[in-house]
Amino acid sequence: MTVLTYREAVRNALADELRSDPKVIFFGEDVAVAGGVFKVTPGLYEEFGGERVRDTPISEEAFVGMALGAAITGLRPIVELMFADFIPVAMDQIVNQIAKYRYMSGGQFVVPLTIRSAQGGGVGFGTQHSQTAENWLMNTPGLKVVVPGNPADAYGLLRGAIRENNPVVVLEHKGLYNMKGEVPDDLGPLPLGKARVVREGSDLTIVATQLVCQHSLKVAEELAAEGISVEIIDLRTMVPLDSETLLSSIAKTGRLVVVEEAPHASGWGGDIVSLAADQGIFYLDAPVKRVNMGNVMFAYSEPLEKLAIPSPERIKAAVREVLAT
Amino acid sequence: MTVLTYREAVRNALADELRSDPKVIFFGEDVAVAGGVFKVTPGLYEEFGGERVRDTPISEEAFVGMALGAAITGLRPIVELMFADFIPVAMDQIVNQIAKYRYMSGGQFVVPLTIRSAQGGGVGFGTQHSQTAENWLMNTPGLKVVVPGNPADAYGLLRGAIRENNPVVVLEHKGLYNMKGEVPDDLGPLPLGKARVVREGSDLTIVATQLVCQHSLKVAEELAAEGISVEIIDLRTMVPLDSETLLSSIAKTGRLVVVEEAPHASGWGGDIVSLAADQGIFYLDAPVKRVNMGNVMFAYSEPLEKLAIPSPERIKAAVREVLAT
Amino acid sequence: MIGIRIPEPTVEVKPLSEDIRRSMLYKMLQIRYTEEKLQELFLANAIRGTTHLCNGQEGVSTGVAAALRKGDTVTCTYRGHGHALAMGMPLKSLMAEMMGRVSGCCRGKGGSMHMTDASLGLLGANAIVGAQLPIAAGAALTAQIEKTGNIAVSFFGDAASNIGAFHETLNLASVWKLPVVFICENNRYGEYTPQHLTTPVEDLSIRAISYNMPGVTVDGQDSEVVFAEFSAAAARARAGEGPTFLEMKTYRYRGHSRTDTGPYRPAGELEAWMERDPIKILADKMIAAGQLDQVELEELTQSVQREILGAVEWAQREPYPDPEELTRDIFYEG
Amino acid sequence: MIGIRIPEPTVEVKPLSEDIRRSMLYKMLQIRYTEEKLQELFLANAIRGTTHLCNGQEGVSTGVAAALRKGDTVTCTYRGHGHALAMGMPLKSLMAEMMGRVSGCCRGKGGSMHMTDASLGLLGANAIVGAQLPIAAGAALTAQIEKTGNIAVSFFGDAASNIGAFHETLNLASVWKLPVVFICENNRYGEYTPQHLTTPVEDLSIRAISYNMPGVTVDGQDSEVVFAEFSAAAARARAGEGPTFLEMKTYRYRGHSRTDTGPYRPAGELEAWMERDPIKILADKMIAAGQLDQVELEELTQSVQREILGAVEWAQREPYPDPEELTRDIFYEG
Ligand SMILES: Cc1ncc(C[n+]2csc(CCOP(=O)(O)OP(=O)(O)O)c2C)c(N)n1
Ligand SMILES: Cc1ncc(C[n+]2csc(CCOP(=O)(O)OP(=O)(O)O)c2C)c(N)n1
Ligand SMILES: [Mg+2]
Ligand SMILES: [Mg+2]
Repeated sequence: MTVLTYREAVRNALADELRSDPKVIFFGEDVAVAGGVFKVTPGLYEEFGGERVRDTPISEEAFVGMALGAAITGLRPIVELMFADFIPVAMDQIVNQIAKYRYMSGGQFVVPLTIRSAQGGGVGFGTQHSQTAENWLMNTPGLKVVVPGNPADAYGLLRGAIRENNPVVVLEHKGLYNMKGEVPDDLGPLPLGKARVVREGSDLTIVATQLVCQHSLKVAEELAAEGISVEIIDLRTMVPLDSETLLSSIAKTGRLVVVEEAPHASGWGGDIVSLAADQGIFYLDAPVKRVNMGNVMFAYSEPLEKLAIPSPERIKAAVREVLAT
Repeated sequence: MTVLTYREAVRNALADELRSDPKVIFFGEDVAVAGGVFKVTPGLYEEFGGERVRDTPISEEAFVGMALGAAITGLRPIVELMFADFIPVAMDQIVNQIAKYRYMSGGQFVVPLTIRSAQGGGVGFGTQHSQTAENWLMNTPGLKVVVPGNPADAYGLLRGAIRENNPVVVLEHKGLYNMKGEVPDDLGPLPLGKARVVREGSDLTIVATQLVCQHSLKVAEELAAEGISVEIIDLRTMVPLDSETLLSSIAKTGRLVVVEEAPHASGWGGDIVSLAADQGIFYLDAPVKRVNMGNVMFAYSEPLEKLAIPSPERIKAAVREVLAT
Repeated sequence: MIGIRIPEPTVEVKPLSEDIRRSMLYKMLQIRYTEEKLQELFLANAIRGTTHLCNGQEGVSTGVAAALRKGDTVTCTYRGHGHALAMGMPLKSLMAEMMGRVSGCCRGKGGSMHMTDASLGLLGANAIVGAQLPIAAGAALTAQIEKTGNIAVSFFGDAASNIGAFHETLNLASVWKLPVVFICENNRYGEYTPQHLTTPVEDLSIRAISYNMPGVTVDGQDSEVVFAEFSAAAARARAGEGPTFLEMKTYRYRGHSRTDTGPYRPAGELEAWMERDPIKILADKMIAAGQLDQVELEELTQSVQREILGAVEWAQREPYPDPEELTRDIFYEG
Repeated sequence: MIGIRIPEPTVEVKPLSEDIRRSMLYKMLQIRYTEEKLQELFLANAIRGTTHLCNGQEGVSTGVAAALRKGDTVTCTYRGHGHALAMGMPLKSLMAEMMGRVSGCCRGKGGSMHMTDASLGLLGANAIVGAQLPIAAGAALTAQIEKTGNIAVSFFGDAASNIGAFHETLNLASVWKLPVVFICENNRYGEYTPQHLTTPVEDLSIRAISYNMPGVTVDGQDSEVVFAEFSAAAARARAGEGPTFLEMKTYRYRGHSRTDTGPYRPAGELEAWMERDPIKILADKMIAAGQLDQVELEELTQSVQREILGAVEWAQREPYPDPEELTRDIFYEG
């Protein structure tokens, strides 16, 4: 067991996969010589050389598309899109090409490709450098989407993603890069598609990811002092979604709050609720609440940014409201 | 009252707005001299001239961004993205610029800009020319999103969109361009944000849009013969969403089926369900079903395309299932 | 009559062997009459959706394909039937795909705009303008890293040279010295709009300057010139000297897509280009060299037409994909 | 010592009037010391997020702004403090924005990367590389259609010339003959990566050829040269002759963003560029012309520094936005 930061965990996962398979290559803006703007990738260029670890021009559409071309001809590219806000810049390649390439060719290609990107708010980067990106991608069949919420997952799920023979987008939360956590020394690649009950409880289920999962844990601790028992599920992988873990928790608690660091409309919270309202409706004892960013985007100013992201206070209020009915 | 095709209705709306306000301009690929690939815009170039109605190069990122620049300096641009599948090509300008420009400047700009695009399947255009695009846009605060489902709405809502002092994306359904319908002669711009009960009923509510709203109407007719009374709501505007109309229908029927021509994950159907499961949970008498494209994308082959889009048969089956509990 | 400027070759154009010529002629005829048959089938509603024909442009795909080696890869556009046939896609595979049958090259899931055959190195025809360029560069990256000596080729249109992906890819390919050849088929129109209304330069090859890359404007109607210029570019790429941009001047005889009758063409333009028909140019050379006569050409044409008819009839009896195909291959399972 | 090549002017560079010189000098000092103060505040954690400073590049923004007319518009990048101050943004407005206060130019919602003031024609600093180019072209479209005689200007970096939006916008602006001037501030680096690793040409102005547009490489350190070259481009634009691409050779003294110490700089490079400091170049000319002496310069510097300190202290006491600001201006209501 070693304590690593989320940042170090990501780096180790990259290094371990580059080491274990010569077909793995890695490129992006300033990831090689400089070691990345978030200092996530230092040393990879030195260890694996400039053929496999490369700095690209600022040409997201081109280099993401190149990853596809490389993947279908036998390499296993990992590509970094520095901020998830730049996903829209390369969106055509991601949603029209990468996601569809296997299907529309009738299964001629295998697309073992990983896109890594840093998403999420809380660090004062303003409107165009703070968004989460999972919903755009989830609404695009053909992509797997991973959202690691702690160092062990950042390590294991990234390795699992790189091993996948399908396109995977791994959205790291930039507000968690400094988070510390235990990573088992023998941890290998983790399979995608498994949620985790990060806290057991019996009164109410919270479903969350990444930063707001941390906020939810804080809330659960506080409520425990009042004798309220909250179960928390960290989804970890958005696609495929682990419906089983979700439904069995809802069956147990009968109450559900979904917490998203994302706008409300066409957000994945709705899928969790519709899962409950379809297959779990008779378990439900109370209205289901979503706590999210509503119709609001990120602003630079600190108080506004704090208000935008579901805060422990807003989460707690929703929990109380659901428990009150 | 005149009977128009959806295609003619769109053209008339454009012509009427170009006529009524000299600040309105219109551009896109092959929309001017050639009158558009869907033959929606013939005659506009001839009537309004090459200064106001322009053919662009194939440069979606640039010309969509230009629409923003023109909008914030006093014009009211309408821009056509030929197929909604090309929205990803211009995605940065749409989600990072157009949607955010007013907010991140602290309200310095008004952005009276309309993007028109043809979405939806059923006509054999294959994987990259059939998708619906509303969910990507809905998850982006700062955009209004309109999905007209008949000629009168195609006319009135497009005029309403062009009059809006906010960015609006109007997603026309390409499978409906030949649809005929009555358009009142005195119909002017319609306000955005109002759903419409297109069929009254008491046993169950179907929420749908565009092509699958037509499919739902067919199902409702057939079920009426069996004495089942289905209410159908055409959302018409996805953002803002008309929660009131939805909730009062659910209150009445107690049963809900949501039909989307879109993938399931992070689809707006989840928002409809979560609205019901939050504010309407005690009205609900049965599980809520979503009928949508699941995790499937469009394929070229006709039988597969038909299977992908919620068919009358699938809609009917879901209705029966919900009524059975 | 409209005058057509014929670009001067920049390399020596040697007559190709009789074998290669005969094979190119055969491919060109196959492409020509396949396209004509498809137009007919479309107008008869025997095929749905849309299609983009390449008759008139056969010299480019055929000349390039003849110079490719096994292991080389190609990406192209929705106007891709010619590239597929030139690279050796069986007619039946193409026809079944056009009709959405499971025996099509993409199991009916691709259709007219996506003729793809990985086994031939044809990595995909793309319906998004410009999107195929980065994909080819990625294939070239694999060739570079794995030192296979293979090259990648990307075909695109004149109007595609205005989209961002074109610029980004040429720049990146140049700075990384990727073994890729960019081939612009300049048929003078993007859909219904002539080049000069969307593009302020006449010879697109000039754009190579921005990338410190060789750029050549080529007579795309003469398949032997195409072969020679492409071979030179391919040799540079294989030698590790990086990419080349070839602009092929050519012309499409049909409209942009199936319903377009081409009202935007200046009078006489089509006729002028038909004078420089790529099939005629090669056939004339072969006749002059005593390698072909009119009777043989006529026989070859008829045999190609019979073959096409046979493929159509076969394809029409092939089954559609099963319902299980709907969810198959969204992901690779395994 | 590393040698710096100084591009030759392509137009006559006349000494500007004493008034204009004095005003440019003042702006450059204001920019220089604002940036230094901001770096200090960042390191003291008095400001959050990130910032991109432009010290060293003052000659470009100042030279251009001095030649703009009322009604002209500008878009620029996250490295935009200089453009904002050069165009007349009050220091207080900038400082309050940096600190997320409601009295900032964007009510605290924009921050360092989005200094925007519509009333000055500053249509937005953008945090997405290249996204500001189309927006400027759109402002130019308004000017063209409304025949206002105004022009639009877009500033961007060397590395931004590799992104698709750059290519698309220059092409479209050229073919529509829009009144816009594209100004590339070539400071030799995109973040931590030197130009030659991402861009296969040295003088980016050569890229104008692809768009049949004049392209000029300019000494960006001499604000009078900047003024002259820009004025010629602006005149062309106002006369309806279309856009121009100006590449300004310049250098940033600080790292890419606040935590970057610039380990990638070759030894001596920074020092060589500091020899050609834009403030020094203008001040020397003024001293030589008897328009300034060292004492005056020192006084001016000190008064600018006092002004900056005053703005900082003021801004620190300003309120943050109210919670209602969270939902305000998502949409225009009315
Ligand atoms: C990104 C994108 N924009 C627009 C289109 C619609 N479209 C399809 S083909 C075409 C014209 C392309 O012209 P060109 O590149 O010259 O190729 P050609 O069709 O002449 O072979 C357009 C605009 C598209 N498919 N993709
Ligand atoms: C589309 C996009 N890709 C990447 C980035 C991250 N990024 C910010 S600045 C920058 C370097 C830009 O360099 P240059 O254009 O030379 O401008 P400079 O910063 O030197 O002024 C990069 C890569 C971004 N903001 N937007
Ligand atoms: Mg063309
Ligand atoms: Mg730079």
